[in-house]
Amino acid sequence: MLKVLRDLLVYNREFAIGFVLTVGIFLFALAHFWAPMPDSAIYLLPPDMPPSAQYWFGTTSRGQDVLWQMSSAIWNTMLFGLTVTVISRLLAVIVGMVSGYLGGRWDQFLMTINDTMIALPNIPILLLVYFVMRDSMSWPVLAATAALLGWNYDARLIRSVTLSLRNREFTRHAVFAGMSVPQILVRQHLPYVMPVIFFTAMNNLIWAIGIEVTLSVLGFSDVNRPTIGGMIYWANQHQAIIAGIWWWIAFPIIAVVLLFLGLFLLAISVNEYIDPRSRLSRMGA
Amino acid sequence: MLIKRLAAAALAIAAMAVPAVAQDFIAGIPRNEALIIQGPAAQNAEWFNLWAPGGGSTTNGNQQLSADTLWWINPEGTGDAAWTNALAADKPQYNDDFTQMTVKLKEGIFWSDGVEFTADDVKYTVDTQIAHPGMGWSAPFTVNVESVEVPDRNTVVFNLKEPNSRFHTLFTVRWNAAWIMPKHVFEKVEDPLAYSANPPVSLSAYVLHSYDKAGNWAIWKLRDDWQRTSIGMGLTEAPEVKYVVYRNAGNPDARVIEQMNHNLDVINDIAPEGMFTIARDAADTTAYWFDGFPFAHPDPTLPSVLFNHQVAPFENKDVRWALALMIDIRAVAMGSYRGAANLAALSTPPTGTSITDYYEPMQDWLTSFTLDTGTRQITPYDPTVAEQVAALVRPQWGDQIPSDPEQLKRMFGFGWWKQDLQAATELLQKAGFTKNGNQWMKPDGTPFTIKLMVEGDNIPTLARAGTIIAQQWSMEGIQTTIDVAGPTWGQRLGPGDFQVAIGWTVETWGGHPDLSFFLESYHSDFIKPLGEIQPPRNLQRWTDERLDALIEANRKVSFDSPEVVQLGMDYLKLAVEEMPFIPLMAYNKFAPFDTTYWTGYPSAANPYAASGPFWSNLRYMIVALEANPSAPAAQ
Amino acid sequence: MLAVVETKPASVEAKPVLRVEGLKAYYQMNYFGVRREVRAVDDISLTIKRNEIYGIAGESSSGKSSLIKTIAGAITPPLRVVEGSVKFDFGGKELDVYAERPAMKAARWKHLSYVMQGSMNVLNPVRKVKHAFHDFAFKHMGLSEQDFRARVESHLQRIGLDPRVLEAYPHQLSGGMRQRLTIGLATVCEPEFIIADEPTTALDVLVQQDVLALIKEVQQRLGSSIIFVTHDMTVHAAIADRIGIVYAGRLVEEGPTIDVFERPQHPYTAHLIASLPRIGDTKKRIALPGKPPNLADPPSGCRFHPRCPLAIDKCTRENPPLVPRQTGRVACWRAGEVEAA
Amino acid sequence: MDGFSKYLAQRLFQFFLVLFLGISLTFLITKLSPVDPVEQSVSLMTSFGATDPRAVELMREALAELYGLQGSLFEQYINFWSRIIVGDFGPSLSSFPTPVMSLIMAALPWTVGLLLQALIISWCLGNLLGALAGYYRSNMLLKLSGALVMALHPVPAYIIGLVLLLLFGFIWPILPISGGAQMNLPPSFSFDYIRSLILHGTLPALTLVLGGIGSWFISMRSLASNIVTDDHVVYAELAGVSSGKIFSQYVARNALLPQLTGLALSLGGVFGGAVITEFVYNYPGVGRLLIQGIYRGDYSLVLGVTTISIVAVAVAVLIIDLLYPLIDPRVRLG
Repeated sequence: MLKVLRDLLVYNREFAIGFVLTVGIFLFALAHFWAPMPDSAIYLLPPDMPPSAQYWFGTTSRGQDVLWQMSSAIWNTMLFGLTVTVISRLLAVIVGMVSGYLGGRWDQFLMTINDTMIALPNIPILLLVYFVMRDSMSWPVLAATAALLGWNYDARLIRSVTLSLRNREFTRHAVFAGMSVPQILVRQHLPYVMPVIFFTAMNNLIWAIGIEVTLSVLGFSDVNRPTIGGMIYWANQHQAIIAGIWWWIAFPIIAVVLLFLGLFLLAISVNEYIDPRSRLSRMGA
Repeated sequence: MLIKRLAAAALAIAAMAVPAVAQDFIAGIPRNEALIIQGPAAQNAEWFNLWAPGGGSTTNGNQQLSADTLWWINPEGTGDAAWTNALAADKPQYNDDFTQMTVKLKEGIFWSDGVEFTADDVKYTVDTQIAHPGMGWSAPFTVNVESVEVPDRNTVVFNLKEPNSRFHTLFTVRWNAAWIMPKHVFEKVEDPLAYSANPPVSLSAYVLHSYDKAGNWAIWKLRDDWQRTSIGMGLTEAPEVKYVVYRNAGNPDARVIEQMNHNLDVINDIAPEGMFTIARDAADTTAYWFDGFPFAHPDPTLPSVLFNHQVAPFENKDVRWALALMIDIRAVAMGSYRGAANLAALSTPPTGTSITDYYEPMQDWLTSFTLDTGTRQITPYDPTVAEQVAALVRPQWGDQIPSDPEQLKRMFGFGWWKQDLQAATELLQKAGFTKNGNQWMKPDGTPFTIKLMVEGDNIPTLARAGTIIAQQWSMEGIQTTIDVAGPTWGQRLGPGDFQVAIGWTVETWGGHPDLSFFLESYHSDFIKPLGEIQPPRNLQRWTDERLDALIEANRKVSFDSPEVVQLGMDYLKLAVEEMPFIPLMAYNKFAPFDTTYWTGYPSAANPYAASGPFWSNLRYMIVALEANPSAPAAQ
Repeated sequence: MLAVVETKPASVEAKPVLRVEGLKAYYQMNYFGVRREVRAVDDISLTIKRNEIYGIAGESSSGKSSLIKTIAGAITPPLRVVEGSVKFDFGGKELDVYAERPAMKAARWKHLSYVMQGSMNVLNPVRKVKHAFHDFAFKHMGLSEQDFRARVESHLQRIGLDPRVLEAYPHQLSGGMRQRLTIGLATVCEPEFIIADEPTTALDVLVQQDVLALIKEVQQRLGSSIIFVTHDMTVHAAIADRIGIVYAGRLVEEGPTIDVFERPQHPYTAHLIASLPRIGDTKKRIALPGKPPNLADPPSGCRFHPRCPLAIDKCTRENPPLVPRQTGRVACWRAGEVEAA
Repeated sequence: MDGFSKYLAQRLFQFFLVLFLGISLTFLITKLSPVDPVEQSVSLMTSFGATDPRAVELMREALAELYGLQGSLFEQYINFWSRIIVGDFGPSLSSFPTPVMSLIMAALPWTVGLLLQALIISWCLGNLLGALAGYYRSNMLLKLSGALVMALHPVPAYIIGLVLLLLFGFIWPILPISGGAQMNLPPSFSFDYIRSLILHGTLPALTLVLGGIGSWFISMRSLASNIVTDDHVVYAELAGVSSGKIFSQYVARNALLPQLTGLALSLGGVFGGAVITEFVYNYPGVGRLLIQGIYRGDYSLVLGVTTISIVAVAVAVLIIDLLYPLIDPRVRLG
């Protein structure tokens, strides 16, 4: 595993850039555990200070250091986003592959559920769930709700890939060789599905961050907890863009973009590494 | 090559998309004849029935410009000047035991369709609403009115079910009131609740010109016969504003931009930072309530820290006082309004007439007020808070901040409670609390934590105030978390689904010292058990025998009696002693005016009308505005 | 039954249509720290005459497919030409595949066409067949739309396809029809040279016969040259005029089909032929031990020596050159002794 | 044909099942909402005037009866279905007594007009750029525009909207930043009105396009770069077919087909509105209606909007499933 990582780092420029970006931002986010002040405290610093040697990314109109706010915000937002992505990927992969491989009644049953979920409008449902849960709506619950809404389209995609693999030669071989269904799915088919998972994961992560920001901007989130959406919410409350406090919004957005690019580069390079087709084409025949 | 061709095509499309000429801002209406006011996003744009549920508080100009009723109070005014007889020719006349009210109406007032306004319209308004329980003022009429008589076409006599010296307030506009219905229109309608009243018949100087079906704007036009209205009769010259445009100008950022682009003359409210931006970038073309910092217009409402008296330990006065003394009000003023707050120690907003009636006379009492902390007596009042806040904002605003303490008191408030952590500790100990490390423990040994509910988005300055107070309490050992309730805020206050909240349960006439506006509902008769909905406005569910006695006494004195002020002071002293909620400040609204096209807006120096565009009083501002002679020529 | 077709005498025309000289094409990879050089085509020279069918035989991963792709100029990195040249002669004009790419591109389909391996999927599944003909051939024919359509239809009829297939989508056709179609597509411009990569693999036996007959017929009518690759020796026997045997990236034997089949000079060739089934033959086929070598690290000397029953010491050290012998060429130190074995 | 009828029947059954489940679920969730429309109206009516507590009680009772909120949840549910069958969502609670349906119908043209053009532009542009980037993998210009699209992709719509608003409303004020059309201009097919529609729609549409292009770009690029290695593309290249033709007829065309399903789904989603964009630009569409409905506790309105959205998506999925065999010749019904 370490060797693979080293090889990827040394020999794949995209991976190296992606890795540096992602790890860099991860470390930056991790740093919030050592922040010199609690991330919910306000007016401990002079407000509205532009970026300077003392406050690298400036301070907010609430007297907070943008640097440390961002650190916490990225951590919390990524935690949310990745939770959504991981849960929804698991659901999509399981439903998609089982549905595609088993077919028949299972397929019909699962795809009916799937199609029902596809037809549900995300934002209204999330808002409604927030209203119902209100105080007990912690971020993990929100993440779970978002995950439940965010897997269905990709499950269809994965199903179609699995469907095409079902009739391939190697699947028949595996069946004759006495492999069980989970074994076939995991060992034989998963590598083909992996690229789909990576790419849908990227879109899903962006979608999840978008959900977080949307709910925050509309004021439906826990504003005590610094997140990217929470920072935008507060900046908005203080009319930061109009008042010229651009650093309050610009730096978090830049961080999100960099993180996204990092993850994207990681996804395409890792994808290339494990994609059976591109591996075959590399080997020659 | 393919790519190059595509890029060229994209550029060509983009070039075509760039608008050749920008359009006029309003089609067909000269900009210099129109006053543009921030309006709501009306969902029910084609509905102009003011008497259906919710209809009376629409803010698209309908009630502000076309409705009228018997009397008006200018919330910014003082003394007799604050009172206006509108449709009524005189003040209300009660009989001795306040069971009958007689009103004389003005003559020569006409509806915009040419039908004359008479006493029959007033009677019809009351009778129809009693007959239709869903209508807006049906409930108060049903409770109060036995019958309405019309002895002649200009006289109305209300026979009341029981004595009520404040019955006339139903017809007295501060924000709004029971509007008079056009009898000749509604009597042809089968169901007055289902009637859209589109187009509305106007009883005031302006009439509907056109409106957006999508609810983004409504345009009102000066009536040709504007003189045949209660407001027009009082004018010597025709109003210069020919059109009033209520437009939904979008989010706060868009509002600021629109005003700086001269597309929005009157803003209802924006964040302090937006206000400061306008003051910085567009000072030459903008007017404010105060001619400089703090700019804001104080509404006669009193944002406070509300305690739920039915939730332990907030029934304990010592706990409430301890929490009050933990607050550093300077930080709250800076944190909520960036210093631009009008602080209030008394339970009435420091605006309008209450300054001369209550705040100034009671300063000595406040300064000498002593509080028993259990171990000693303290005098917690600090009359120098205004100067302290001024010192904090002077680095940013410099010369705009005067040094005269009297002026500062008008800007920043008369005084507040000094932060006194030692006294707070003593009070909590007196209440049986103990301190474990930096954590206060309740008498039962569990940690004392607080959930502080704020609204959030729509009232951002108060959410900020709540946040800073929560932080101060937390630092002193009472873990306090902010609970942003959003649109459920109002609904959670009702059934008492909160511990502590930022909200307001005190609103006053502003232009009249009578406190019955809110005080009537504070009577213990109306207290509900937790979970049941408490009628507005005693949302803190405060009960006190002394309070009941005050309210009962107030019911028996006439609206204009000097006793009203005396009872008001008694109430205010009681509220200081008991600290049922912690008054913070007036609800300051940042409502800048664009002076490019219009001048003569009301201000602290000339408070002839309310400035909030959602207040019906605004009509008195509109007819008083003067066209700016140096406005850009008509397009 | 093995039907060895009587071959026509080798053409005596002066100029060969294809000249491959010293061609080396390697997969060169530097991937995740693994530096690999796979010598898929290792110093191969051959010529193909006009009106000739030349078959290339060999096991899978012997490099035969890489060879034909290199000849066709259809290689993408990491497969690169390291040395040597591939030159066509179309109408007296010499064309170097790797030196004159634009001219080469213009010549494609007009002079040189290609039948791909797995040609089941070579037609765009979402477009009708007629579009493929139009895209591939129209510009080369210089005809009006109507005349072009008529030409294509008559061409299809001649190879036994109903012209209505033009209006069909590929998936609506059977495998045999699709293969006929690709051959039709490859021959519609009457090119001088056709490259065919495993043209009959993946077809069932009856269809295979059919397709082989078709290729032969078309070639004879047009007088084109064909180079094709397959591992199936029966196909070589059926249509090839000459065959070349490729082992581990090298040409080990070449000669007229009948000679190679009847008197194989190289032990590997002998083995390939011996492993063909014959009717009435009850003798058990002897499987050749071992696997084709790893081309990234080929054996020294003669690359066949680890599996060769006749290998001697010299074979392990020295690489035998491809030298003329009898009617063809062979690269074996013990070439003469094969027949005896 | 028998096969098709069977498929159709099965597909229709599934369609109705999806509608039933989705709408029932939404009904339940809306009913669980703690936002009480009666309280909302009461507080609206009492927040500005002098209030007699006894009068408030009366008002509360009257409103509950008026809004038709009595009866058990099950009764309300049955009642709801019997009305919904004929497209009646009852009166809006916050805009009483205007029917929910007429509120939605008033907002729908705005949303559909805006989203349709934005969606189609971003779909075309995203797919075009994605396919180009997937095919011409070494072109610098494409790499650059790809990087731009990728960098824009994670920026929240709210920020894009706000920045555009600032750019074209303030710094270079050439476009209207609020509303759907010029004030005091009656809707008509006149040049002025249409120009005003276009001007007002430009910034919201641009926001949606910039925000939406990324996901189409990403999926299209990966689809296209897979297809590039397919036999039929390699073969066409060997045949000397021009690269433009290969791109359009062999790569983009094939990669576009799966994207059609996504387009259909998004088209269905149009009926739910673009909440954030409409919020920023104050655009009088369904998204703004929905947010207002939620703020005001108007669950008949929220239910109406979500139901229409569910029906629209389900219909879009059904249509694309039925049409797909016609669009993609590879898919045969069986």
